[in-house]
Amino acid sequence: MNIIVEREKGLLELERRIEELRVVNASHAVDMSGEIAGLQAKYAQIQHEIFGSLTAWEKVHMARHPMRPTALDYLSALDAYDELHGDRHFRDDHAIVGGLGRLGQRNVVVIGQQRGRDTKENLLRNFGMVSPEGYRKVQRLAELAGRFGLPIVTFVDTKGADPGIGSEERAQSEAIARCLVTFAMAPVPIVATIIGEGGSGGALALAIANSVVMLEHSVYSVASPEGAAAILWSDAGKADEAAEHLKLTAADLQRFGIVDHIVPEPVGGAHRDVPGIVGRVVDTVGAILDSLASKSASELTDGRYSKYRQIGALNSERGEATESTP
Amino acid sequence: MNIIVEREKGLLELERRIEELRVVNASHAVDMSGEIAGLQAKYAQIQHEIFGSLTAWEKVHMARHPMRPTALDYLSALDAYDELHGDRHFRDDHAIVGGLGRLGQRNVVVIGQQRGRDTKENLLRNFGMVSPEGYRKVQRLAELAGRFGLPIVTFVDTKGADPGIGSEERAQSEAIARCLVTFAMAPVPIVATIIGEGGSGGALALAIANSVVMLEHSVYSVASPEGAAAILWSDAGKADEAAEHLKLTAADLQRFGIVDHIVPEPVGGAHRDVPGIVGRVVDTVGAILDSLASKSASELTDGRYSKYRQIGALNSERGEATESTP
Amino acid sequence: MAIPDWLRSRRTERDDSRHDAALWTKCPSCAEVLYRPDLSANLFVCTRCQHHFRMSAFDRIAMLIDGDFTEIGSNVLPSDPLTWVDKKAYPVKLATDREKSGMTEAVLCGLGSIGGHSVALGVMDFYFRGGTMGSVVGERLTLMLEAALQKRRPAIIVTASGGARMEEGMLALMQMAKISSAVARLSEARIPFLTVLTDPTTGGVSASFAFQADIIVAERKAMIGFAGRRVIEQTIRQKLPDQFQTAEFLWRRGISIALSIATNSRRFSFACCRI
Amino acid sequence: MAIPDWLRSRRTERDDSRHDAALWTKCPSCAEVLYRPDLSANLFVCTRCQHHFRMSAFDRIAMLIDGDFTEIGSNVLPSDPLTWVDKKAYPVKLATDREKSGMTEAVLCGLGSIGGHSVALGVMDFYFRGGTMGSVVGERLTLMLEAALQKRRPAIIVTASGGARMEEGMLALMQMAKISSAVARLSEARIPFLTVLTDPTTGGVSASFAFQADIIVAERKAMIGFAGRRVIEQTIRQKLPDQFQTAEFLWRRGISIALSIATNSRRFSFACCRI
Ligand SMILES: [Zn+2]
Ligand SMILES: [Zn+2]
Repeated sequence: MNIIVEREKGLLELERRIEELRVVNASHAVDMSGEIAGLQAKYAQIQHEIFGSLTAWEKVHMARHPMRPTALDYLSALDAYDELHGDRHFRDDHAIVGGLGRLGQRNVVVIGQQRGRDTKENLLRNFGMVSPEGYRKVQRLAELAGRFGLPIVTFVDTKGADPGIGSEERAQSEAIARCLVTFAMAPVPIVATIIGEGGSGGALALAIANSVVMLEHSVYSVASPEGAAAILWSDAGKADEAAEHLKLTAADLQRFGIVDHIVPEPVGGAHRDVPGIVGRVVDTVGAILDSLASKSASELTDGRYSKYRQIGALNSERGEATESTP
Repeated sequence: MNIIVEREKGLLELERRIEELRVVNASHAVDMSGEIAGLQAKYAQIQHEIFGSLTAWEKVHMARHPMRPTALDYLSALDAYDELHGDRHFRDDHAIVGGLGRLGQRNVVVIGQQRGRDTKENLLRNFGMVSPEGYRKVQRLAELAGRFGLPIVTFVDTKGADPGIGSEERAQSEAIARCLVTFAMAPVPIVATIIGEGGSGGALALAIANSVVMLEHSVYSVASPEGAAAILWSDAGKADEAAEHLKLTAADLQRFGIVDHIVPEPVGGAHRDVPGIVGRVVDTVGAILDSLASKSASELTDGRYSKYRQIGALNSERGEATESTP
Repeated sequence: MAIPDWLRSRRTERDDSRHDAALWTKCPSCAEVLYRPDLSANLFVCTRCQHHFRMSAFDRIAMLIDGDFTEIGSNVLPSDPLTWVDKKAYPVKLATDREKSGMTEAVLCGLGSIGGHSVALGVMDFYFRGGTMGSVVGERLTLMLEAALQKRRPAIIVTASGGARMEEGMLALMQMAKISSAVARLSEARIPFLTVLTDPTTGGVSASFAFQADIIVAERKAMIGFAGRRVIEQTIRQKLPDQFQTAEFLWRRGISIALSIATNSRRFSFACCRI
Repeated sequence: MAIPDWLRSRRTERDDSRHDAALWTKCPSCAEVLYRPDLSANLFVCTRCQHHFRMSAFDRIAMLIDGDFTEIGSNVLPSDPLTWVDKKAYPVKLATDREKSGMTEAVLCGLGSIGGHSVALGVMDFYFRGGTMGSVVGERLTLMLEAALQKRRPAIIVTASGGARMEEGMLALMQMAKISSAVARLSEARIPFLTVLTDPTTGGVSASFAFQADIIVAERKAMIGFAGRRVIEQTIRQKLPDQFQTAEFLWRRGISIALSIATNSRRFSFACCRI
């Protein structure tokens, strides 16, 4: 059960009432504009109350919202998007979508994690959990980008890498590990955007980037709050508490130097204005690519190296704390 | 039924008789040396009659002889051979063996196709027919060699690539195709030796080399004689005729510029003196590596390019035949 | 030469009357009877079931290239290095197929442009010796790839082949090595390489340049694989499913992309030119 | 510092009396009761079933390094960036494990030689926070890899880890990125990198540097995998076979090499130094 969806139910009732009044207002020549304005004000107030400031746990649910824009919403906003399929070895993993596209005036390679938007698509996409062949498709596309000097643009949205028997058999660890090296080495600009849930190593496999963008209510975490709560308190019910502990919000991660740009969402979340948020993300990524365009291959790889080289919290022998923020 | 094995049965009887006489001679103090010498002369004569000059079809059987030295006989003759396993993605294909070894004073990467030497090993090795994961192991080892500047030494011995359902499903074509490009690009010396049967693309995948060595009675063919006969005359029984047509012997292939060195075999075939033939092959490969040692990476790739660039038989418009021999 | 002129210059070698004798043809996939001019207008795709008909190299080049076309290697012709005779002598078979297809060999190569992008193009033709690869196919494709490298243009090969040509023995097999070496140079020079796999693409062509491209496009329902269907069935002693080794089968296995040449291969050619 | 001196200098931090309290120990694999000094003399391999016991980083370094050992990053110590508290506060857990294992963090790095070959070495220790990777593990291993790059020496990492350390949140996850970036530089500089995977190697360590090496060696019967056994069992709702995620399982799947560290990891270290 998604707590954001639950809360929206109350608002939906209000929305319907406003819409009804609108219809009455238009057809019956009775002036209901006062009532409508009143309800709209109330609506905005409630919306602000329940969505104005979200806890970490609420953001987890926002990130998992079934209507939240998915990777394909962003990919299909690009010009001339041509999908490329498969790892050429074993299977086409539909949890990964990607190919060639044009972002602004620039040809790019785009790669996204695609979760399902309904039950049928959930099965096709394995709920956005990527299998080894999916990560190998990512490597193939990233290498294609590197060979032809095309920037890599990724969209991260996964609970985590697929934990099935087949994935272990086909070396999930190796598949993710190679992605990390491939992204570290790629002689082209990389911009990663956390558009929904960024789940652990399975998300990081697409997110070693020159610039990491994060939607305001997306989350990015070392472990799922449920998993963390089960391990720490042997009680998955304490997931809300774990979510606070894990520091998984965009603001937290910007403080740690992990996230570089935060894209604000409309009150109520990204799904309240899909074209708006998609446009804003695409524009942000485009502007970042502009700023990286003049850099040489070694400046780009060095840039990524120093970004990640600095992340961490250390104490020296003498007890001085070394802050991780850049 | 191997026609060479059949013919050896007569000789085996003679061998046993000579051995018996030797024992009698030694233990009974009866001088049988005259009889022994006579039998030995007769043995040599028969051996020369039936093995002195082999037809193409006889060579096919010699190449498939169950006692013929296999890749592991050559690999284990190297110093400090350490086997490396697997493609890291799917499976360890035991039809491919390979790893790090020392040949003379030189560290090399060795790769061989290993057929079975008995029924049990035939199953383990899939009769030397390589699956996609085997060819991907080859690529991995060749890339390792390229990265660390180690020469690549291969031993070719296969009826052909595995033709099973699973191999098609896991893209046998792609696996072989990538091997060809990997070998063409490798910035290190490559020496390939055809030690038994060189069957079509499945063999070529290990044999784009600066120098191709071939044992005197090995064969290397675009198709198996049985397969060719079935296609051409709809009669697999005409395999002997097809073998002649296909020009698959070492001498033929040297004439075409495909094979660079022929290692002579003892009368009766390589299996009559395994340590001798292994030593001779290893020495030959070592000498070739010596001759390539001073070449730069681009000289080596250019050398392979011109070797294969020249192979082919063409007519120009004006009817002039262009010979393929270099 | 402009495409219509080039086709006309070639037409002398083609017996068009025989080609166009049958105005009606049956779709091998859905059995619909199709009017040939309609089929041609629909870019050789069945109007009912989207079956992609085999196309001659001439038709395909006319369909893909939108400006001039300069042939490469047209003077490179086959010889008979093994003095091969089976049911017929090899030179006799070559002469028959030359007559039948209007092709001098199983591939046609050249320089031209697709949607305004300059490309180097090679198109195989199944009607000449089943599109098999001998010395001439190897030489012409290598010349084409070398021209792509020298002029730094994307290279495109449309495949249709039963594999290596047995009548040229190991010289045929070595063409895999020759073309692969040229592909390797193209790749090192970071020049895009696209293949379009059409029905059928098997054996030594499948196991070399067909699967070495940066982008691989496959025609719908095309038979694509390494080993022949009969070889596999003999090995496993059972019948294979119908879908086995089709483009769609490959697509699911993550090997390539199954698309209609009529609509998407042009688009992918553009994509290839963009990278 | 020579290995015996280095161990002695470290011994002050280790409570040997507690460690050696039990002179007898039971093999977890075959239940044989083993005399500890014998076990140690046999390089921590069960004399009966070849089970490889978990080893402290100290014991393993003493076993592998044959000359001097110069520690790297010993002054890099953990902090508490998330002010983490679950059942206990994070700093309390760190203090307990420091006491228990004699380690200041879950990895020990340094320069030394193996069979006369100079190497850079990192050894993880399961007895400190289950070998989990936080900022210090990331920093020390990165410093070690950077030293390998600078001195052009082969790098070797012996892994033993439950994955990323939850108490450091995303800072722990980012160590995967940091170390992978250092591995990438090593690879571009063509310096050999070897990993020895010991029991257990899972999660974020498995999915990063463990599987990025040029040569990967795995100890017999070691548990190696990405997802935890329980997670998979919950997902598929059935029990997994015993062999699942063992080194032998990986070996069959072509992922790595299953070998006895006692005999062959030294040999592979030489092999690695040769390339
Ligand atoms: Zn039809
Ligand atoms: Zn035991």
